[in-house]
Amino acid sequence: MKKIEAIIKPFKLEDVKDALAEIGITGMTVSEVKGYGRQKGHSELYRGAEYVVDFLPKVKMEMILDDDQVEEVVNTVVEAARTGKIGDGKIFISDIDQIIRIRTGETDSEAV
Amino acid sequence: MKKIEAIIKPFKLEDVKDALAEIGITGMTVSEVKGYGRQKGHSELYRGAEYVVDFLPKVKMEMILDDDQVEEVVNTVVEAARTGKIGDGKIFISDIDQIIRIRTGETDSEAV
Amino acid sequence: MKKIEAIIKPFKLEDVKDALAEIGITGMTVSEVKGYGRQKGHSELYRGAEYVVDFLPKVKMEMILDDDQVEEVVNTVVEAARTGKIGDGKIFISDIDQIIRIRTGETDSEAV
Amino acid sequence: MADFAYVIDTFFTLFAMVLIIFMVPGFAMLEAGLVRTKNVTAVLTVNTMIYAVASMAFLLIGYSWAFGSWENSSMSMWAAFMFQMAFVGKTINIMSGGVSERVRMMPLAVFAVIMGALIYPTVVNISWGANMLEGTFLALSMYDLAGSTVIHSTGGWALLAAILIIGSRKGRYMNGKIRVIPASNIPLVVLGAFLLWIGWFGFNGGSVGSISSKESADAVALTIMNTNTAGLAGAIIAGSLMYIRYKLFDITMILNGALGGLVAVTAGPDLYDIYTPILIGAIGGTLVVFAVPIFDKLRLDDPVGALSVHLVNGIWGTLAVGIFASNPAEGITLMGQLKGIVVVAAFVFPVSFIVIFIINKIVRFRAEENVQLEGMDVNECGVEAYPEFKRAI
Amino acid sequence: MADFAYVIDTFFTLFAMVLIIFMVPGFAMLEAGLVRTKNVTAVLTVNTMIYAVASMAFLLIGYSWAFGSWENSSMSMWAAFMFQMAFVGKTINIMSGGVSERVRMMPLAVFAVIMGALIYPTVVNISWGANMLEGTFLALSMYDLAGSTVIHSTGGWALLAAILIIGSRKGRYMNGKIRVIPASNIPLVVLGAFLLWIGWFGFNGGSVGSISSKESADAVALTIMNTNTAGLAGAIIAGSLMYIRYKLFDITMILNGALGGLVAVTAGPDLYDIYTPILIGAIGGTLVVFAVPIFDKLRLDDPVGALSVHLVNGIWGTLAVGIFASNPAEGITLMGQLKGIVVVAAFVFPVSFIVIFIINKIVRFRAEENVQLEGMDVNECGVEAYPEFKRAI
Amino acid sequence: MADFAYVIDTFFTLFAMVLIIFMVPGFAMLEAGLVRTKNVTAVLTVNTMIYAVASMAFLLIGYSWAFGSWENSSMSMWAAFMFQMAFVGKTINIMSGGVSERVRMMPLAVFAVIMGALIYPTVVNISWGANMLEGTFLALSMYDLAGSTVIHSTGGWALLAAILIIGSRKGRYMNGKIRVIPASNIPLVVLGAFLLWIGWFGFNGGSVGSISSKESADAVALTIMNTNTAGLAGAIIAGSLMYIRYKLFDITMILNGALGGLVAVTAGPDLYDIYTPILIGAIGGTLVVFAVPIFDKLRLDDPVGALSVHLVNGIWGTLAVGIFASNPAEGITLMGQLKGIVVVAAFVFPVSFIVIFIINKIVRFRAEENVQLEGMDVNECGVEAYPEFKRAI
Ligand SMILES: Nc1ncnc2c1ncn2[C@@H]1O[C@H](COP(=O)(O)OP(=O)(O)O)[C@@H](O)[C@H]1O
Ligand SMILES: Nc1ncnc2c1ncn2[C@@H]1O[C@H](COP(=O)(O)OP(=O)(O)O)[C@@H](O)[C@H]1O
Ligand SMILES: Nc1ncnc2c1ncn2[C@@H]1O[C@H](COP(=O)(O)OP(=O)(O)O)[C@@H](O)[C@H]1O
Repeated sequence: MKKIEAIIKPFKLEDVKDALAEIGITGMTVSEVKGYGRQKGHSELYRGAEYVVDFLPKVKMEMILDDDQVEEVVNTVVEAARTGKIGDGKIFISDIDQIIRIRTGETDSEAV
Repeated sequence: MKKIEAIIKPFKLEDVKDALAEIGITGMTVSEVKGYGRQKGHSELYRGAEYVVDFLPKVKMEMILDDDQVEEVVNTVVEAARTGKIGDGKIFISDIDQIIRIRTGETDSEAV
Repeated sequence: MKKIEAIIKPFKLEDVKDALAEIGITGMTVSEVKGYGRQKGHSELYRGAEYVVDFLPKVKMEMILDDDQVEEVVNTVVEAARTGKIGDGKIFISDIDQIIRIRTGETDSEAV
Repeated sequence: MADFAYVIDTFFTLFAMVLIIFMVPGFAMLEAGLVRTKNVTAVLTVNTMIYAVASMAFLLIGYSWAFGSWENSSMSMWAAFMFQMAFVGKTINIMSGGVSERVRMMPLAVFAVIMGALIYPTVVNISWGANMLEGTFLALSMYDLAGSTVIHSTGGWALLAAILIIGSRKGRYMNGKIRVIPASNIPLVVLGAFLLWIGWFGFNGGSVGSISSKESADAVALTIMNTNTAGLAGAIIAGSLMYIRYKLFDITMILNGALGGLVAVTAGPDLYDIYTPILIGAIGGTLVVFAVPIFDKLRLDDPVGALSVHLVNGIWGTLAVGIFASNPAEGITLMGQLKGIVVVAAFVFPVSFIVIFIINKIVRFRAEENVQLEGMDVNECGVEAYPEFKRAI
Repeated sequence: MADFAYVIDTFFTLFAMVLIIFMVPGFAMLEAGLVRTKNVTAVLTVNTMIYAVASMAFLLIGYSWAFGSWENSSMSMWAAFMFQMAFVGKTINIMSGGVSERVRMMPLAVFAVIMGALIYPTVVNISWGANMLEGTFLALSMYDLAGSTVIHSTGGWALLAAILIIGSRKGRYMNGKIRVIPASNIPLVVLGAFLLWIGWFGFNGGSVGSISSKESADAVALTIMNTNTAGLAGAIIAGSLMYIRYKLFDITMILNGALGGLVAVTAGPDLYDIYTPILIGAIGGTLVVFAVPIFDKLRLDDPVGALSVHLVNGIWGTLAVGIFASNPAEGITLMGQLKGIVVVAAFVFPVSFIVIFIINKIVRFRAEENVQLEGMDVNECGVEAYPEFKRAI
Repeated sequence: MADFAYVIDTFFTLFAMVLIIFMVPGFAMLEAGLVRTKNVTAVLTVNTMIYAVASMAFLLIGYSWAFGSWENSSMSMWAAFMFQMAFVGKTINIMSGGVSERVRMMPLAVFAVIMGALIYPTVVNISWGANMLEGTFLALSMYDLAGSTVIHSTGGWALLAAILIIGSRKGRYMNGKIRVIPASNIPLVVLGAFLLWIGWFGFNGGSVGSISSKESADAVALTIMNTNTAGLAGAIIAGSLMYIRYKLFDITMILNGALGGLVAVTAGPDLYDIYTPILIGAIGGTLVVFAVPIFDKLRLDDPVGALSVHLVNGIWGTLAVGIFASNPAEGITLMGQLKGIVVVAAFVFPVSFIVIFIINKIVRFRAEENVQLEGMDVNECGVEAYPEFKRAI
């Protein structure tokens, strides 16, 4: 099994979730993160002084999947999350040894 | 070494932490996440209109462990986190290459 | 490619980020977490009763890197994040199979 | 004893004015609580600038235009001015609240000046003031003690014009669906609503104009009591309707119901016995509960419910005087009330529309889509409302 | 000159009433700040509904029952009503605050009606009002200017009955341990406490009943000054005790100390010289500091400290009049004060207990455990207080 | 008719006092909104303790020292006291706000006692009070209706002394760079600023001292109107300057501009016609916009902008009386104003410096670096302001 981590722009979350739902992916865990990369933060003002906010809000989605779903999911995420502008984010894929569903104790593919 | 990621219901955190402490696990990192799965969100109201909140609050625990502790920990988490109702969460296990304790520079098992 | 996860003290984030920038690392994803370990929480007061806060605020940095950058990055983080006091945090290293940059579709080393 | 009346009425008017000024933070907190966190600073800044800009315009131009002269023999002229000045911002607040989360500040400030210097003073002129229509067939006989029409409908008509021109928030109506955008900070909403409620005591009580005789003291006290009662009734009915429908108590609707009741009683709180306001307020609250979804169906996107609270109930409240307190001997008739509503509408709506339309050609009111996405705060103010609080997804 | 007194006293009473109405957002903000974020909307909704429902019940039934008649020759009867109406919600607020985070809204609303229409008006009847006990051996001679007993103890006794029936919050007392549940929003707590403090000036000052003569003007001013002084002393002593014990300044306790001092002085602020309130307030603050943990040891779970602030100090304040301002010539004696405390307790506690018990059989007051876990907001209101703010673990 | 004046002036003074007390939550909310979340409880606790401690010190010692006697024939002596007491906390608030996020509470409380009992009362003594300088060459002829110098500059000089001794917040100035530390909660800032603004009506209006004649009623009304106008002008100019410079509306600066205008008009709002305050307030707002960065360049770290608002504009406002309302016949001259500014500065600054310096030797004012890092809340209060809200990085 694989873990897919996608760092995306926050306002794309709904779109990506809907696109994934259409290809049958309904399990995921999402968290709010701050990203630092090529996309530069905007500057803000405070009592007459300007300053730069360099960590930008991003959303991280984590999905555990069977190996054969990976390609489709990656393509779907890329398509739904892309705006073509800098800062669209990244997808990272790694291995997962084992999964357990807490409620039932089922493991691996059955637990996804 | 292994990394155990457990996605659980937020109000179970204290119980799980206490259960893990009893089997000698005292290092972990916890974060708040939103989960999307079979468990459906409730609907909320706003000025007379109903809408569904579909991301549910969950807690993610991450623990890095020696391989031989994995089974016991998994069992403990499953037991303490289970309510038997949908949405209890998942445990994911993966490999970790190396660990470093920042304070001392110790690595691997000594750093856990 | 490798994923480096570093759990550090929140107020060290700026220092670590600057130190990494100096060695040319400019991509990372950061999130707020709570840590539980040897460092003990402080006690707080509420209407005359004392209680212990045992999860401490930490920051988690995630960086995906080419294998040959790992050592330098780890050393840099350790140096910049160390205060020598308990609770300085940990670094975990694991494998990443694949990376995709959403904007361009580039993969792996090019996508970092 | 002339001095006694002069002193007391000056003091009382200052007291009432202070209560009304509490409505400035009142509106600000209400609206700041109702919008998303990314637009909170912008809404607060708009509220502050409106108070500053419209009051200044009223001082320099509007007041003389509305009342013909500053002279006043019954109380200090400065107190009389301050009382009237406290009203002017409200009209614009009603309008600005309803277009929040997408309106840009610069054109809004320009509109505030025109509203404070000309449009609102003209409405006051023909209803409470110098009355340039006197003797013409348009001359109003409407009874509107504290402005169900003069303030609330006026603000409401301007808002309607603004919404038609500015459009809805990005993402609000998509593919035929209405996306709900919840309030971000409920304690602020409640605080704001109660500051408004308290301000209303000054608004309506002070509009009696004097407290220095036994009769006027009674009129003031009755006015304040009836004002409060209508608010109570509006809250109770809105709460009950929500409970019947959803088995849930939606506080945002309860408070809108209360405010609807308060608007509805505002035209004649001194004319009713102490039970009529229960009915007037209850109808007011009910109207809000039904109007909010109707405006949404009409795709009139109003984040704070101002059309339902102020425009609908401004009309209802003015009619209510004709229904429950008609008194032809004193010139109060249902027809007279209706005429007042229509004349004010026929003046305010087109004029506001044209003014906003012209301003809009020069400086667009509506923020770009990506600006709306990122939030007005960062783009218009450069100040986030809660930079240290982690925003949920 | 009768007019002068009538006008001034009407105006003054309206002024005092407005200050008391600030206690509505005051209580709302205080309690919203003290509970967990998942219960904030519920607490705010309860506060709003109580104001609406209890005031309406008092208007329709309670006021006549308490005072026999609406007639009033010294000021506008509507002003007199509004002043008294402003009190009624307080009693229920005291009770609702203490059972928050687990109480359901529907049964609470029912209780609010009964409290506002019958229980509280009966207490007023026998103490400040028509006095149906007159001539019986129960007739009260208690001096209680602004309600240490009539308002605060009454609310406190009702709360005690409610806690006994409803029980503690889930997870509060487990395995013999007391789990601390900290306040979620300290600025709201501070804002609420100061709005209450300011409201107290109207509460106690207005209770003097008149300001229109030199003597009464002095009495009002002395009352307000002494009220404030007792609050200052309560805050200072509570802060000092916390510092001695923990080397930390616990603001929630400091504010509770201040409120305790304010409750304690309420029975006789017009009777003391300007130094006695320092002592009364300091004892009031001390009582709070010690009562809070004692109630916890008794497993009486009171998230806002209302028992300590209102019940304990309501009793202490009433006794204090007998101790520091006993004046048998005017009928003020320690025994008379004690009798007042006991009679009110003997009426309010059992009646509240029975009423709550019966309501509870029909609609349970206590929310299910899983509802408490998820929070009252989502389950009772359908509105989260801070949906965009990420909740910490 | 003596009674009439006595009654009305007592009532009016109590009314003004209540408005000023709204400045207690006003300052508290403003400062709580401006500091980082980790220091919010500490700031709120400081505000509360200052009100308690300084008021008590003023009651027990300061008032007699300032005015010589409690006697008062024109109104109730208790009302007169309460009005003056409402002022004393302000002076210390100005100072405590400017050293927040690093100041420890214990030494601050000690300073508050000395300020409330001695330093501020001495300033009052020589300006509004018993006047121990009478007959000496130092005797003041400064006109300062409501304290541009007596309150605001006094607080400002004490703050300057405090900043010099306590130093800047950790991390504020590093390697020659100025790190911006943004406000954490903008709605609280706005709420606080408007509570202050409203409080100002009582502050300045009440300082006229009487409302019981036609002339004094006019003076009060004009004072309140001019006060408000200067605030409006300060807000408008600050907003305009920010927009010109950054194309952004920085609400924190706009509000500071408004407060600057309010401070500036405070010395003589009863002396100006209704247009002059526009100029005075606009200059006041401009001064704030330029002073804030200058103090930063001087490494005087002032998280709330108190030096710019209160000290700079306290001076400007006092001079403005000499410039715009010079009236040698009545003893109002530019030189007299200047002398007042200098004498007060020459007394307050060194005395505050020495007192703070001595206290600092015994109990350090400045929190350790790691305490500042962790936040004052956890270390001084043991209470987090928002424990359930996740803090952003
Ligand atoms: N090497 C990396 N490791 C972890 N996260 C990264 C890395 N590089 C980028 N990111 C994340 O991806 C986000 C987008 O990257 P950025 O360089 O701004 O633009 P782009 O996605 O167009 O390459 C960043 O904000 C950060 O959260
Ligand atoms: N495939 C997945 N990848 C990542 N996280 C998942 C996945 N499936 C479920 N989760 C997480 O587990 C939580 C519980 O899953 P859910 O399907 O609701 O119930 P259950 O745990 O009973 O199977 C979800 O809210 C989500 O956070
Ligand atoms: N086994 C573990 N798995 C995951 N996270 C850990 C583990 N042990 C420690 N941590 C994280 O590292 C942080 C620091 O660890 P701690 O034991 O307090 O001190 P030190 O870093 O000095 O060893 C903890 O707060 C926690 O977030």
